[in-house]
Amino acid sequence: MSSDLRIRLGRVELGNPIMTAAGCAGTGRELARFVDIAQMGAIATKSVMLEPRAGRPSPRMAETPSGMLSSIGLQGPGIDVFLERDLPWLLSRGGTPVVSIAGGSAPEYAELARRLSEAGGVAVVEINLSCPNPADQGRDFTDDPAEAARVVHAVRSHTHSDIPVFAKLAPDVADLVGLASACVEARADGLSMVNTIRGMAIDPATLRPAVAGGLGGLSGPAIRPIAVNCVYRARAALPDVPIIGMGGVRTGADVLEFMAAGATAVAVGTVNFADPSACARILREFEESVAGRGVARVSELVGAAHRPTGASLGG
Amino acid sequence: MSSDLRIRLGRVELGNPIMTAAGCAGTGRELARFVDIAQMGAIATKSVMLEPRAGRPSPRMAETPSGMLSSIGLQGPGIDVFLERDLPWLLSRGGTPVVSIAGGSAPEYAELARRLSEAGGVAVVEINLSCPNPADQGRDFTDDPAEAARVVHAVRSHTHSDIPVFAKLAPDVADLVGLASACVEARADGLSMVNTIRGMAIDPATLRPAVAGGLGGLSGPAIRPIAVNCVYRARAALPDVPIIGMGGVRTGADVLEFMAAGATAVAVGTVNFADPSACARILREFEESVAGRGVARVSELVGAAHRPTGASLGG
Amino acid sequence: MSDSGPVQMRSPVLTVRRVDAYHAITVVAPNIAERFRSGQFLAVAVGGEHSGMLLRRPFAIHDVKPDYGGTVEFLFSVAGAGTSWLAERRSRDLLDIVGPLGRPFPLPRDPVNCVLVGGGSGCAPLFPLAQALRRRGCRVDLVLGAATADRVCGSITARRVAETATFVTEDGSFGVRGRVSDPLGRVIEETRSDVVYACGPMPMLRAVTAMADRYELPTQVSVEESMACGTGICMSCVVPIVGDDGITRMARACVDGPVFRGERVRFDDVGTIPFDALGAPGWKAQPDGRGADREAG
Amino acid sequence: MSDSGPVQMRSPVLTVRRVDAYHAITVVAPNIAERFRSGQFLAVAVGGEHSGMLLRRPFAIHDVKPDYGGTVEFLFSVAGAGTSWLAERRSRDLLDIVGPLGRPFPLPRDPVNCVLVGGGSGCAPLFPLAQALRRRGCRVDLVLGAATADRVCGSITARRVAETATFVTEDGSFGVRGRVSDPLGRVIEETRSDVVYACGPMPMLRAVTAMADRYELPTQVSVEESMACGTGICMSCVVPIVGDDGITRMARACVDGPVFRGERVRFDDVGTIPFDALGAPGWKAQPDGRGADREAG
Ligand SMILES: Cc1cc2nc3c(=O)[nH]c(=O)nc-3n(C[C@H](O)[C@H](O)[C@H](O)COP(=O)(O)OP(=O)(O)OC[C@H]3O[C@@H](n4cnc5c(N)ncnc54)[C@H](O)[C@@H]3O)c2cc1C
Ligand SMILES: Cc1cc2nc3c(=O)[nH]c(=O)nc-3n(C[C@H](O)[C@H](O)[C@H](O)COP(=O)(O)OP(=O)(O)OC[C@H]3O[C@@H](n4cnc5c(N)ncnc54)[C@H](O)[C@@H]3O)c2cc1C
Ligand SMILES: Cc1cc2nc3c(=O)[nH]c(=O)nc-3n(C[C@H](O)[C@H](O)[C@H](O)COP(=O)(O)O)c2cc1C
Ligand SMILES: Cc1cc2nc3c(=O)[nH]c(=O)nc-3n(C[C@H](O)[C@H](O)[C@H](O)COP(=O)(O)O)c2cc1C
Ligand code: FES
Ligand code: FES
Repeated sequence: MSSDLRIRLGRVELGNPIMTAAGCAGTGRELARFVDIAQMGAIATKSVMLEPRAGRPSPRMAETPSGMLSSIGLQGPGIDVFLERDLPWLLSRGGTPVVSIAGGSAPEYAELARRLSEAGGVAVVEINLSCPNPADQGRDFTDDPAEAARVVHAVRSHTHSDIPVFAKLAPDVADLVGLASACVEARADGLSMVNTIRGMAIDPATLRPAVAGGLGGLSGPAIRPIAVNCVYRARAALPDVPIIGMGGVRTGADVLEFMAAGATAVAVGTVNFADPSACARILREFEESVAGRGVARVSELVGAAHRPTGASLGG
Repeated sequence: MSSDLRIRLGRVELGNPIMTAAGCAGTGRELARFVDIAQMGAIATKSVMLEPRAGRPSPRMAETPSGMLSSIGLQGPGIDVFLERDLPWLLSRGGTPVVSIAGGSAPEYAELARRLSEAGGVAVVEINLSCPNPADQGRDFTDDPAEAARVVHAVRSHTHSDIPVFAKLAPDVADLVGLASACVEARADGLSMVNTIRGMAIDPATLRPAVAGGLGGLSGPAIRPIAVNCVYRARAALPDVPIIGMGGVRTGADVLEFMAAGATAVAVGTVNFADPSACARILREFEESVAGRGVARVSELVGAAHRPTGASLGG
Repeated sequence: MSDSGPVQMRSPVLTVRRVDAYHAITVVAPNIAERFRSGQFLAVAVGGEHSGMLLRRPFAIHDVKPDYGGTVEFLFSVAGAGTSWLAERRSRDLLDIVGPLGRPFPLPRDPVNCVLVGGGSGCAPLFPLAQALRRRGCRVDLVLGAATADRVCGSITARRVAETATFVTEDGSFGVRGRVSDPLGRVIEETRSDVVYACGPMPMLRAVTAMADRYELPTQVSVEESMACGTGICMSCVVPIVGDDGITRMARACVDGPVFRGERVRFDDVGTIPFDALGAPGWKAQPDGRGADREAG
Repeated sequence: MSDSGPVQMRSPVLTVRRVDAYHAITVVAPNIAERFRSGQFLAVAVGGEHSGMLLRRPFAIHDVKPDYGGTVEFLFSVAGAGTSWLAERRSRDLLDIVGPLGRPFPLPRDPVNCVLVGGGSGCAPLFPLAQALRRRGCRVDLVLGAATADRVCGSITARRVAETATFVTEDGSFGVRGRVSDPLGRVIEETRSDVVYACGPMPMLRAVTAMADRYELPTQVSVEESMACGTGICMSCVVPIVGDDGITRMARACVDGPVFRGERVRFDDVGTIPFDALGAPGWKAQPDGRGADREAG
């Protein structure tokens, strides 16, 4: 029996729950050489900013056990080029774009949201809140729930009501559930979690930080247990809010893990670097495993780990 | 040229910086079948409590990419048995005991410290603050710097002044540097970091949490970049406070990494499970690499990554 | 460091064979072979030096031979990533192994009649046990079971090392249909058994212990708990065991076991902390000193 | 999915050879062989399926042959855990490889005189380039260098594919003592070179570019930046490159390179974000549209 793979993120339906994570699929073009973009539930873009941005000095990455540290600094061409070149390309290939936005103030985020709304074709706007807030001594927006809520509110107000707005959270914050609740109160339609975790590696030869910026963001399978726990806690606190889960997804089984914890959709990030056809493989593995279990609708899997033991699932 | 491996943790000198992490070396006896206990800088004990304790239901562990989740629940025989059986054994074998203590209130911790002080032979008392505080709705002591400080203060007041008291911190707290500072203000002689990070794994077959308690503590090489970053931040904020660094140490190079970040001693935890002779191997690798670099005193390495680039080290 | 304790070594693989649903790997490991007593196990590192699989996999030692100074064999079925990596090893590869680990099967002083009951891969440690018992003049009878015929292991050797061998499969594809505990009563009666040894999944061990209990026979069971270290330092592998003093302790399957006396295992409470276990929540030390710690077993 | 783009495949290892300080692995990979143009590279997964080493290792393609439908060879020295794992591969093992990746060396339309300069393992991609140039009727001269004699690669083949080959070692153990840029001027003069190709560490590329510049020769350099993906999706491998419009952009070594025109690489600013780079901190869009994004290269 084949399963109904469709899931809903607020008002939007995706053909299946498996998508790419922001910043881990290039413009879509590069990945399209290995994966059929149209086949994926969605493609999240690199976070788009108002202006072009050169990002951080190199070395920008270091490998760590089952993970990597990165410090890219949101390099990108800016919203003009995105709307002119990248978004139309994605749409022409049948991709479902989840557009991630990044800014330095609520009005910047709002302006990005407005322009994306006008452009048409955007399925979901995802707010990357792990950006330094110049008005808050450069701390990330996620470091202050009130600041995060301000951004979410501004974006929601400037985004067409048909487009769900997801707030993307980092796991290493003072109070994850408090932050998530603040975003939902500010009318986020859903949560994306998790962004990378602050980490550092030191080159044992030079005894200097391995990534130029010193600090990097840890991602990959190493962080999966932390990410799953974050999704689980957010789901427990906010059971009606859809979650895009991510952090170290490598296999179809990992997708099940995130869905059971409470994610409605699941994004593949770092593993795309290791295995450029990972998304297609993971989708195949996921389909086979849900079909094998006799799950009629994969949406039934969402939050399964929260149900009392014995609550049966599928055939 | 061979290097001077000795380091100081407050008033106590260790023969070398490499030790075991609490709860990852049994009573010492089990590990002694693979490693010469006397050769190690120190042996940290499983956290000792006042009473015997059965710990948590099983399954208590799950493997994760380059790491593991565990939920042991501080199973142990209690302080009486520890003083009668385990401490004398460690001392008889020439071990340098770092005794970890755990309790449910400041007076409990203080009582443990007092009894350890009286027993004699204890090199360092390490306060495991990742314990539920019944007076704070079961949140860990690390979740409230004031509560943590109360425990540290009580322990310091009941410990012989020759024995340094180290406060052990978890990385996933609201404000790590604030917590560390609170402990130091409460007269902790040093900091141990990090304890495990909260995480979760879900069995893709049953869709239930893989560890009986649901939540587990993530440890092993997967968390090393997070741990190194914590040590780095604490060192930057409190440059004069000695730190015992840990989290995923697997090789001699990892020891260098922690020392460069700011650790004076470095503990090996989970990797002892994977490789029972790891401590001896790591010590050997570390010795070879510092000798190869021509480092005269390994204590010079502490905090190297904080110094301006070009500040030379060793020959 | 102790001479009789376990050792860690990088052992060359001698042979890798398929035996029905199982793979058998023989490694050259003289130090382990010479220390081995039946019921002990190996902890094998999987995935190579920079593996993301951090933990060792425990396997019962199935055979020990004097060749090449001493070889050790273990049998396994592919269960997940670690065992599938192992199944791909070839001769001359090196395996990082630790062993022999755990408390062995205690052997009777006198030449008594022994029934050995195994389920699935749990049959593996029974063969060296059978040989050790025979060397002591014991009569050995085997009851070996599994879900399907290809999972019954050692069926050929069985007839060689034992007086009788009874095979049981859940689907009836080989021998008796059912579970190993079903024919056990008959075997005990027919062979006038004095003691029962068993290895396999927990529910099987419980059923075997219950059956032996009916005949008032002692059992020695080897339990399978998930293990992070196998050497006794992590406390992840605990089972509730009643001590000589009547007190239940959470004992480590890897060093206090894997072999326990069946009647001492609180099978119904496996996976829990029994309320009356030493140090259970709410537990209080007794004024008469009951509850003072002692090794369980 | 595009026919000329890179492919991912599990390729059987045909041979593993030692060549001085290098290891050479040949894999059967028809789809990669048929797409290959010189200067392109492979990204090889290391450590096996459950490896803790997540990222692929990039290696220049050193040789392509028609055997078995198409084979591809790469040369490497052991630098760390990934390459030491690779060095232990044996024939018939499978390697998960992606390729061919990156922008190849552009070939001149006319039969001109080319000097190819390589440092260390950077010599590897110059051999297929030499052959491609010769097929176009170009004259090829080689300048190959390394720290020590055993690190100069392909010294035997060199004399076969090139008119002349000059060897340079830092310790003087083979050929000229010094750096490859030292004899370069002389070679350029003697061979009346029209163009310089170079591959090796960044400081070498800078010195070679500077020397070629003195003779007003164009250079094509292949840079080595650490790469997380090799496919253009992660932005970890950037170098500051001046575009046709005079604007500096942080270009990806893996897809916009690894081959760039030498005079376009801001060698002095590698490892930084030049203040005038597109989107650098403080950078502002120009009203005349300068700075609108275009692929750098
Ligand atoms: C004392 C002892 C002796 C054993 N002897 C044998 C034997 O002789 N032959 C045999 O085929 N199997 C035996 N097992 C079970 C064997 O250890 C597991 O099948 C194996 O660990 C599975 O590893 P994996 O990576 O393939 O599976 P995965 O499921 O991917 O393993 C994930 C984790 O779970 C643990 N795990 C999974 N299944 C088991 C299990 N059944 N028991 C304990 N831990 C498990 C693994 O060790 C690992 O840490 C024994 C187990 C124990 C405790
Ligand atoms: C386009 C390109 C082509 C290359 N071609 C060759 C070749 O033909 N022969 C050869 O011997 N080497 C080549 N290298 C360098 C080679 O990729 C590294 O030696 C190799 O990645 C080291 O891996 P490791 O695991 O052994 O070392 P580690 O130091 O343990 O690797 C850790 C991480 O750093 C990266 N890294 C380490 N050294 C380098 C380096 N020099 N360049 C880029 N990344 C590095 C690794 O890829 C890995 O992600 C090339 C590099 C690039 C970018
Ligand atoms: C190189 C890199 C670039 C990233 N860029 C972005 C980004 O632009 N916006 C964003 O919201 N998250 C970004 N992320 C975070 C990922 O989308 C994802 O949340 C995180 O990496 C965890 O998932 P993973 O472990 O599967 O990679 C980036 C991650 C990496 C590794
Ligand atoms: C099974 C297990 C038991 C532990 N027990 C204790 C303990 O009793 N007291 C304590 O302070 N830390 C305990 N820890 C935490 C370790 O001491 C260490 O801080 C942590 O695991 C990180 O280091 P690692 O990655 O090297 O294991 C335990 C960790 C593990 C995995
Ligand atoms: S497996 Fe670690 S104590 Fe038993
Ligand atoms: S290595 Fe990822 S973009 Fe170049």
